Amino acid sequence: MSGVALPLSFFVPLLTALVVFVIGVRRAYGVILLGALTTLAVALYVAYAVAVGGPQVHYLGGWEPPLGVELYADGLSALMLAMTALVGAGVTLYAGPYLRGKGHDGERFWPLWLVQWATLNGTFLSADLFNLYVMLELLTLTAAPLAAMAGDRPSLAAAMRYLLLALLGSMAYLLGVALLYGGTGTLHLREAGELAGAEPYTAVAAALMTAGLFAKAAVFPLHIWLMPAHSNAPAPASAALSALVAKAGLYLVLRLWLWTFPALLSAPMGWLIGGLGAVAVVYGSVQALRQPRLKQVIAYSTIAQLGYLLLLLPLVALPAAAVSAWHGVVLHALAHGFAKAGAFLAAGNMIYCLGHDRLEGLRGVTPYLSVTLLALGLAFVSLMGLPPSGGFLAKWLLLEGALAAGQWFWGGVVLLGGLIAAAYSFRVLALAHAEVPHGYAEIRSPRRLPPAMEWAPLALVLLAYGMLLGGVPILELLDQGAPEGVR
Amino acid sequence: MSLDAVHELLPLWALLASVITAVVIFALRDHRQRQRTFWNLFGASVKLVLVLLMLHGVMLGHSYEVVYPVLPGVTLLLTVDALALLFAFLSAVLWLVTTVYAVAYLEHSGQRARFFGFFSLCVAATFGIALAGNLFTFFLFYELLTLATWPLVVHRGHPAALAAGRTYLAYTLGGGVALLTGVVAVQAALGDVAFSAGGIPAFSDWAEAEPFQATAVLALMLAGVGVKAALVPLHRWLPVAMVAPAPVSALLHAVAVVKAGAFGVVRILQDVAGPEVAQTLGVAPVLVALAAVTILYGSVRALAQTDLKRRLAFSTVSQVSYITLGVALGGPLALLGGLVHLVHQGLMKITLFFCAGYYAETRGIHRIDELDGIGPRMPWISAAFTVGALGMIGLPPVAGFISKWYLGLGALEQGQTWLLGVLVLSTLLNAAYFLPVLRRIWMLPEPAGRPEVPPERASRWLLYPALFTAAAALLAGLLAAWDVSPLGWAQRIVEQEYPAP
Amino acid sequence: MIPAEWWLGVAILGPMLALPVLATRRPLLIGAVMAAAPAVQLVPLTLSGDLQLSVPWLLLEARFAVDALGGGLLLLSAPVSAAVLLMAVAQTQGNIRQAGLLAALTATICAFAGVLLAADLATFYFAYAVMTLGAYPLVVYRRDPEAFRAGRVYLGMAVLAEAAILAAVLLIAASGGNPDLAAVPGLVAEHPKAGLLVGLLLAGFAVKAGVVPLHAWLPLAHPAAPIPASALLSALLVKAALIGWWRLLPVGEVALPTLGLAVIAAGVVTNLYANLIGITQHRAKTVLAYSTVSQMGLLTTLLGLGLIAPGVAGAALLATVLFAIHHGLAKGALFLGCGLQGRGRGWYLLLPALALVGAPLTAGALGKLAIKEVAEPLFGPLAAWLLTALSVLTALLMVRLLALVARGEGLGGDAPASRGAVVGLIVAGLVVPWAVAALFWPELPGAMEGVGYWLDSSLPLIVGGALGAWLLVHRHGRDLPTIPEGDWIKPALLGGLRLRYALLRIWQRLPHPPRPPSLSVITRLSAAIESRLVAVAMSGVLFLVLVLGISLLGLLAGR
Amino acid sequence: MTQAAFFSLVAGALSGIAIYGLITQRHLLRRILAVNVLGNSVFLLLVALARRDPDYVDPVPHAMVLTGIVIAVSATAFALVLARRYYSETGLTHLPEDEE
Repeated sequence: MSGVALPLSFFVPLLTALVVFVIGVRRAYGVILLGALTTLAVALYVAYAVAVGGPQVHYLGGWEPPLGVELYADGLSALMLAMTALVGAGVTLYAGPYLRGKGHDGERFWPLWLVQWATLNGTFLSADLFNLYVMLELLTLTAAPLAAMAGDRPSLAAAMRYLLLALLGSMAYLLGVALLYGGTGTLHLREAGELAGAEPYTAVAAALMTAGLFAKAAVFPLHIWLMPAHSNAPAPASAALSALVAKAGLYLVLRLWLWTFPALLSAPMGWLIGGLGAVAVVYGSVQALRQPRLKQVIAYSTIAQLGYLLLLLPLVALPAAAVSAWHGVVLHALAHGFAKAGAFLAAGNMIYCLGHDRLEGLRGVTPYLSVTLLALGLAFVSLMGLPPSGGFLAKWLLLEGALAAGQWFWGGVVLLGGLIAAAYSFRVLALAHAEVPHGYAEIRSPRRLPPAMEWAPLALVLLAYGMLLGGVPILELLDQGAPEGVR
Repeated sequence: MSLDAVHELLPLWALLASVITAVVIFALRDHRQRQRTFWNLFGASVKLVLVLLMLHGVMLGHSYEVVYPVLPGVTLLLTVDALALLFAFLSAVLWLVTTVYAVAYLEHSGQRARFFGFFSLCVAATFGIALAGNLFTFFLFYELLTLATWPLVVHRGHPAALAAGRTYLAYTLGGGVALLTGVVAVQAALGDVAFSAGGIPAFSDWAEAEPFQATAVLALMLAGVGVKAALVPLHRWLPVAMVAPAPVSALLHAVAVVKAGAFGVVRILQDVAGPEVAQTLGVAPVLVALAAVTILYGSVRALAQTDLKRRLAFSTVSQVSYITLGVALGGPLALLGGLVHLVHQGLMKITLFFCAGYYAETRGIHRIDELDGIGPRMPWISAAFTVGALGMIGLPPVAGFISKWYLGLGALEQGQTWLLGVLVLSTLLNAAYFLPVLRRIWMLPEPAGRPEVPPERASRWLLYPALFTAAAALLAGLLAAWDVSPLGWAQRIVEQEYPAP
Repeated sequence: MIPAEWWLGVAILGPMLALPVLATRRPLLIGAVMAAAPAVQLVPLTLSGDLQLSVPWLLLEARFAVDALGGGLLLLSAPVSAAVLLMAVAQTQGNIRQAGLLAALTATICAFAGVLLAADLATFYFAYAVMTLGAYPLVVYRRDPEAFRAGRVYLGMAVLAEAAILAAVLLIAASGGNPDLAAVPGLVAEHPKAGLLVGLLLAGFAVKAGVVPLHAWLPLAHPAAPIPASALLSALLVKAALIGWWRLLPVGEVALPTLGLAVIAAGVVTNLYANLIGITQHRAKTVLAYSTVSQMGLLTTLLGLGLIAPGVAGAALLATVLFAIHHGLAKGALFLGCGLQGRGRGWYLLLPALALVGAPLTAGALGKLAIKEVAEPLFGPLAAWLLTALSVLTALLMVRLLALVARGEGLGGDAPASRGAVVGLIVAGLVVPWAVAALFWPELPGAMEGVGYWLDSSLPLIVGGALGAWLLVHRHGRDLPTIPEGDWIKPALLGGLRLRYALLRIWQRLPHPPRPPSLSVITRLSAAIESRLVAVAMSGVLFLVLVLGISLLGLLAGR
Repeated sequence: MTQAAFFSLVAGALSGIAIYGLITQRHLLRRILAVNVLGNSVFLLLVALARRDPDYVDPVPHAMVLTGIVIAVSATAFALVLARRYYSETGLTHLPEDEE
């Protein structure tokens, strides 16, 4: 049974997408919900199976590597899968009323999103480097149209920019895969790592793959496409893009460096990549500080938050820090996923009600958007890493790792990033508390939110807070199949 | 679940009492005033009862402990010892009182659901701080408190409030970062260690092995809690935060925020580092000096204020440092003085803020020179104010005297005679900024043309809390030698911290 | 029936318990009850045995007891309080602030009783502080600028003194917790910081005692306060300083000759100075205030004697009690007498004035004799000579007072109660000191024999009276120098004000620190960077750089 | 020089040209083409890799190239559609930040 669950998590959303595409959204809305729930159930089952039975393997069609495609779920995959499923379910529930309210029928949105979901699951489950290339490319090809959906000048330009950089990144990745294959003769993630030492070709391959993934995951300084693309997409799409798609790229970076290229992970390498992450943390947050619109703030926040994940690389080589840092980074990925999706959906509620997401418009909306603002506030709290959120646990662990190894610099980055995050978060939240300018209230005629839209962001964000209760089981799950150094 | 298990989890229930209240109130629509008031009072009363039960239990020698592993090697730990109960009981009582006051105060303002929700959350956080059994738990609730109070500070939403909120966050979050660094460094060095009276043994070993690191960590943690305790030069947020509604100021100054900081100083110095280690590392003397500077600086600044609430705010800056001073001095008597002032200052300051709010709400009085002749007009509230002010000066029999007495004895016990000068000078300064206010209230004639005073009955729910706390402050001093007075309870704590040889 | 020791508590709080009678609004009843209430202060004296009350839950385990000093001064306190309250009721009938005045008076009276009966340090400090503060409303009762100025000076000096006392109290407590007052002198004597401690105690209580130059509040407060309040201040309040000194200082424990001499000098100077300044004053109550200062100087001298020689400390204490009773009753009568209307009031004042001068057969003569008895063994005839000289000045002052009072206008119109209060006090002044002397110092009246004594005690009266009469008749006091009330305080306050403005000006001229760079710099900078990075071309270049960088480091790691 | 090495070098040169084009050219069509050329260079390299052992043809890279071409075609198609839509919406043939 557990063997089937792995491909199911890929094929269920894909099939749902096909059905929707064929019979049309209007008749298939029930199918969409059913597909989403099934995917969720499958993902949670996979997590359960991994937690109980250790890493799960499935060969597609019974074909074993090197020709066949291996699906492999260890603790990390299972957690990402589950997070994706939870966020995905939230996005799916939310998108229906949102799109209806905006006057779209969702003919283009649903197939794209469902394929994207399938692709995400595929990314997390693939143990095959080329298969991962296919998944990455599919992610780009589903994400770019979602970013362009608004069809106006900024979103088209953003999608174009994204597409160009992402294609460059995919090609670089493929080039790296080619080199690696040429050197080792295998496409298997772990096998390649076992075969490839610190050779020149692995160095170049690692560079190409890492840089390519950086372009796809919007790591500083290749981040410029992210903000316009994510802020102009429809809110549910933004949520998926920021919380999941960008993270999939970084997930792969971490996997590559921990499983495939550990031999290359010297201290200077850690400093380079971790340094980029650190710059991203500070730079993205500072950029978020000056944005006039809510979704822009949240999008820049994504750039900053993804930077934290890279802080793992300088720390993971130090025995004193490795385990804490690894745990912290993964918890961060999870907490950020929930919080960021919640934040974007909350921004979507604001757009739904007010027709725009300019920050000034937050003045005096509390009576109409109280639940939404609560979700937004909680999401921001998690993003800045304050208790009792999951973001806090992540930060705690990262910091603990850094300090245990005497790495005060990386600890400082974590703290500084939190502070700037607080600055941009409270800039937003303060406006929600600000008094209404004279004569402002009469102009506004807010729309009432459908319940699904009102509660979905809060539910997602609360998942980030639920991690306070579930920290121990989550990390136990993560230890399943983790590399030697981080167990 | 058996009754025993329920009983064991009392700390959790008490914490949940305010969390659930917060959630319920958030869920209520703004116009559901009666229901909200009911829940507010119900939650506060239930909590008080639960705290009393724990008080009873602790007096019988029972100890409560709630443990939940959050991460491998990191636990959420709620313990109830005498020190925790001192603060918890104070917060539970004053929460109830402040709730009564706030309900009356904010009867006609907007966004009450939000306000009262965060209000309850704020108390939950304070309670959590009180019961925290290790540094992780302490930090968790400490930051939660920052978050929960910010919406209260900016509640009014005008530019001054927003600016105050910014300043508040800049300081408290900055302090939070310092605290977090210290706390995590302790965790990284020692693992998951619980507070223990007289200092964590592992910490003193560590301090011996790595004196430099231990000093830095201790200094960071103290700087972190020092922000909330409004130690100079980290005090700037406190006077600015005065724009908040009066019940918030009262809560901020008496129970929640500054007290959390002061309580943190107690916990870190007494139950993490231990007084001797803090002394050897040289942190405690610096803290003593800082506290002394703060005591004088706050008083001098208070002298120059013309706004009543701002004067009270600077007075808080000064008064809270008494607690810091007492703890940092590091002797049984000084600790006793500091601990008992934790309660006394709360009672007196909350009274003063209640009164300031009353004046502002009923008469629109904000500046001190507008108080002329208000005493004979509003005798009850002014009497409460007088009690609070006299207590702050340290005049017997109001509670402030008892604190000052033990602080002075503690300073002398530690051979720091110069501190006596600080205490006396501070008393003089306190007198210099409180007595003129009392003179205006009671002695000066009312200015002509002041509109007719509404009778005090009209806003009696603003009055009763002030009278209650004033009476409490008076009794705390008058009956100080009684076993269950704050002094008696503080003595019990000191006996645990400094067990008789 | 309450246990005997609880009468101590009743003695303290008794007058306060009478206050609810104000609610009846019946002047006769109020007057009767209020005047009778202080009588409870005498109850502990009538009870036999060593009265000691311990209240473990109150303050810091409060204890009360009655001893010679406290019991003796209760004899002063009860009649003065009764008279003062009676006068206050009589004078403020129908005044809306009557309740306030009576409450403040009663509180002060109770606090004074507390000072007398407190037997532990904290309670003593508590009562003393309440008394000090309770007197403030009395001073500013009239609420005019003069009263407020007096109130400010009073409160300022009192609070400063309170601070010194607090410091001393804490220093004492540091070596003995909250000790019994009886143990305090011993603790002080052995205290490592005894010098500082004694200095603080002397200075702290000197403000209340009005030792020059700390007397400045008295001449301001007395004229500003209403008559009953002035009487209370002069007759009782200032005596609290004596309690403080005699209870806390190690008098009789150790010999402190230098210090004792300094105290004696301060007392003599105070007496001299206050008499001289007092003569120049133009208001009867100011003159009386200076007279109080001068008489307190004599009482200060007694303390000095006790400090010099532990052997005479007992006698000095007895003399202090005797003289304090005499002075309190006489001064109370004088002040209350000033509150009577019309020319005839001068006659009411004559007897107490004579007593102050120490005319033969008056209680004053007894008091002065007591002082002489104590001082003579130490200083020989110098003491008698000095005492006589000082008495001459007192006589001059009294003449000045009577002259000022005689200028009053109108014809009577006092309530009988007011007159009754004055007369009562005069009678008490005649009786009580003699009774005390007869009971506790039987030899003293015995010393009043022989022509020499009579001449000695009449001399100041005759010389001073004659001199005063001559000045009065021939000069009418016209060429007396003009010295403001409170002598040095006015120039000092003006100087302080000027200093404050000067400092403010300097402060305003100080350069202000530059403002820190604002957030907008950061945002502008970040916007500029972002606009450079946004081009795809730039991304391409950075991409290449990244690939090169990672490759290079990877190759290096391979080595 | 073996066949494989030769084609590898050609692939390297091609990718250099492609990246150069991507950086220097502003016109969207040219950029899309540059990406296409880059893709082809990678495919060429893969095909060359398949023959790194002269006696044996590795089928795996061939499969990869086939899949890659399919993806490249669809990506190019989408890019072209997007560029056209962008042109019809804005009248521009380059991205807004590339304005002279």
